[in-house]
Amino acid sequence: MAECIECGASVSLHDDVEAGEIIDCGTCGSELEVIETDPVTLDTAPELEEDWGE
Amino acid sequence: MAECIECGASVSLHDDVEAGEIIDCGTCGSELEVIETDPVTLDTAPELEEDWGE
Amino acid sequence: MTVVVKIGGARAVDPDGALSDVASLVEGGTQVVVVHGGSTAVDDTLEALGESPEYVETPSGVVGRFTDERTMEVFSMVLPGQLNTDLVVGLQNEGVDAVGLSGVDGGLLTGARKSAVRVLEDGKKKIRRGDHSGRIENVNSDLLETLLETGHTPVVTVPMLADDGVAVNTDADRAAAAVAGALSGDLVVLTDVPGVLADVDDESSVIDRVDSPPTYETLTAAAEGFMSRKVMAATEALENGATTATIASANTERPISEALDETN
Amino acid sequence: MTVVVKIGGARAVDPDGALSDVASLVEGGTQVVVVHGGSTAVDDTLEALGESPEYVETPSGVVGRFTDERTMEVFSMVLPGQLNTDLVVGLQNEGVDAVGLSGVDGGLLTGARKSAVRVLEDGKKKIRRGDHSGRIENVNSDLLETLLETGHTPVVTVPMLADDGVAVNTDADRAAAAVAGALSGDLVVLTDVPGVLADVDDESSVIDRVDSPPTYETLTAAAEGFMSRKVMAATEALENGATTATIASANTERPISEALDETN
Ligand SMILES: [Zn+2]
Ligand SMILES: [Zn+2]
Repeated sequence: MAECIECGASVSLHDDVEAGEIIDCGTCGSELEVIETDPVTLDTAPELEEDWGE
Repeated sequence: MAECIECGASVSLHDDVEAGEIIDCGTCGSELEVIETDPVTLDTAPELEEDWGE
Repeated sequence: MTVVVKIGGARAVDPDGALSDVASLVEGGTQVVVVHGGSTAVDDTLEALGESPEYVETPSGVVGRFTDERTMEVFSMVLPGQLNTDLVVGLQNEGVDAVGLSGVDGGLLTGARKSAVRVLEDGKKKIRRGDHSGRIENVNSDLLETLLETGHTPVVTVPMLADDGVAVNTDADRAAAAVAGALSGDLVVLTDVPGVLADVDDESSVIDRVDSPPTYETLTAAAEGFMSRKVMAATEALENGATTATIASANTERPISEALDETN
Repeated sequence: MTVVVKIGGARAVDPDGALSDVASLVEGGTQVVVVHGGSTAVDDTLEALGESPEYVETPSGVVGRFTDERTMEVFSMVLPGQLNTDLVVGLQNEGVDAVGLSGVDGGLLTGARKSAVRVLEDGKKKIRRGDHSGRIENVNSDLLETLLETGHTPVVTVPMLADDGVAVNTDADRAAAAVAGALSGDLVVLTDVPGVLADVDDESSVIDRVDSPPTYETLTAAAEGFMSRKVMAATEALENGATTATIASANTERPISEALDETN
């Protein structure tokens, strides 16, 4: 379990959560990025444009 | 055996002569390049400057 | 008249027709800028080095290359190194005074770095960081104009120079579009199909001309896969100031001249 | 004042000191042309590709690289590709508007192709054909001057363009010498030793200045191995019109400025 940094609600995590993974908060719907896994630290997932190269 | 293209003398060759090899004519001293080996064809060996790269 | 021609980077998809056509255009007084890519050659060299190109899928299903630091290094080897040198030599042999440039030279192609991308891996949405790619926001047209005015033909390729001072990958079609826009030129994107096909199975169904919103709708609906990126590049070129934009087959004798004749 | 600086191509032998020194010289109004090589990086990449650099010995005992077609391709990858891009980015980050060029760009460095060399193999004298090397006979100084006059700093590397229309390898020290001669500039060849040592085991025995035939005799007698090529390049530069020629250590804080201060 971790805490949504947007609304403060508890966010449930599966066991094999990885750094970089994006989790949706079940309460407020925010997209949260897993910054670290031990312990799990969440931050708001950045909106990203796609800019592929050649 | 092959014929020197400079002086016409016979030039003796060892058995494992290779294309590109330079043979000195024992009679006139010319440098001869082995162009082909079967049959052996000789031509005057070019003078070459050395220009090494990087 | 300034023409910006996007060609493939590898000689195989860039027949000599294009190079001799550039030569006759330059001979006739047209200013030409050549832009090339060559990502398949990058993959070949990565493979020869015992490494693998990495492609990732975004949550929306788009597949793109992930360019890590080593891949970026190989990019510089293959595009400004091998392919650009080869094209410049090819043009010099056609009598064209070509000068090769990458987007870092003279800050030719600059813009924002995009180091993070959203990807879908094993069904999970993730953020991948360390991508070396960017979006061109500025073209140093002064450098191109200086070279054009002194009788040279710039041969431009990626990488671009990102705002964090790092050389990064960017799409060569869009690089050509940015250059065409900055020079108010005519963009000709050469490809290995005759153009955008209304029916992808019918090579005779080329959409010849788009000059109204409904025909543009038809065009964007018809363009699939890699071709949709070319249509997007052509659109960007026109939005940024290019006079015309044409997508045409490279496999004709005078591919650029023919495309320009049909456009004008 | 125009300064032509020869630096190593790899960052390891080209510390940031040289790049920031270029920046302060340019800032102060000096026109600078950077020339770089990087053959050890070529060998590294050949090895990474599972190939081997080939060195041959001449009948007179000189050892040199034999550059076949594939090696030439890797040369273009590493020198105008990887190393030149890296140096241009490094200079851009120092505020220098660098533009990378190889000898094929705009026919910058042209001359005779030498495709055959005499070698000694297993005690036999042979002629090896297919070497990709050449001797610079002409420098397109117009292109360099155009770039310098518009505020750019050219970063030049090999290959050169041979008279048979092929990109070929040539010694980067001599390329720098040719450029310095063509621009009537001051040549500074940076290396990883303090200069030419009268006694190779004594780093304090640097020959500071050569201004007479006897001191030149001392210099050429003292220069061994790779250093003799650098002395030959310096000599060529002066014969071809360079104002001064200095061989100096790269491993100081302001290696170019210090070399110029001591020269003038
Ligand atoms: Zn929440
Ligand atoms: Zn004889």
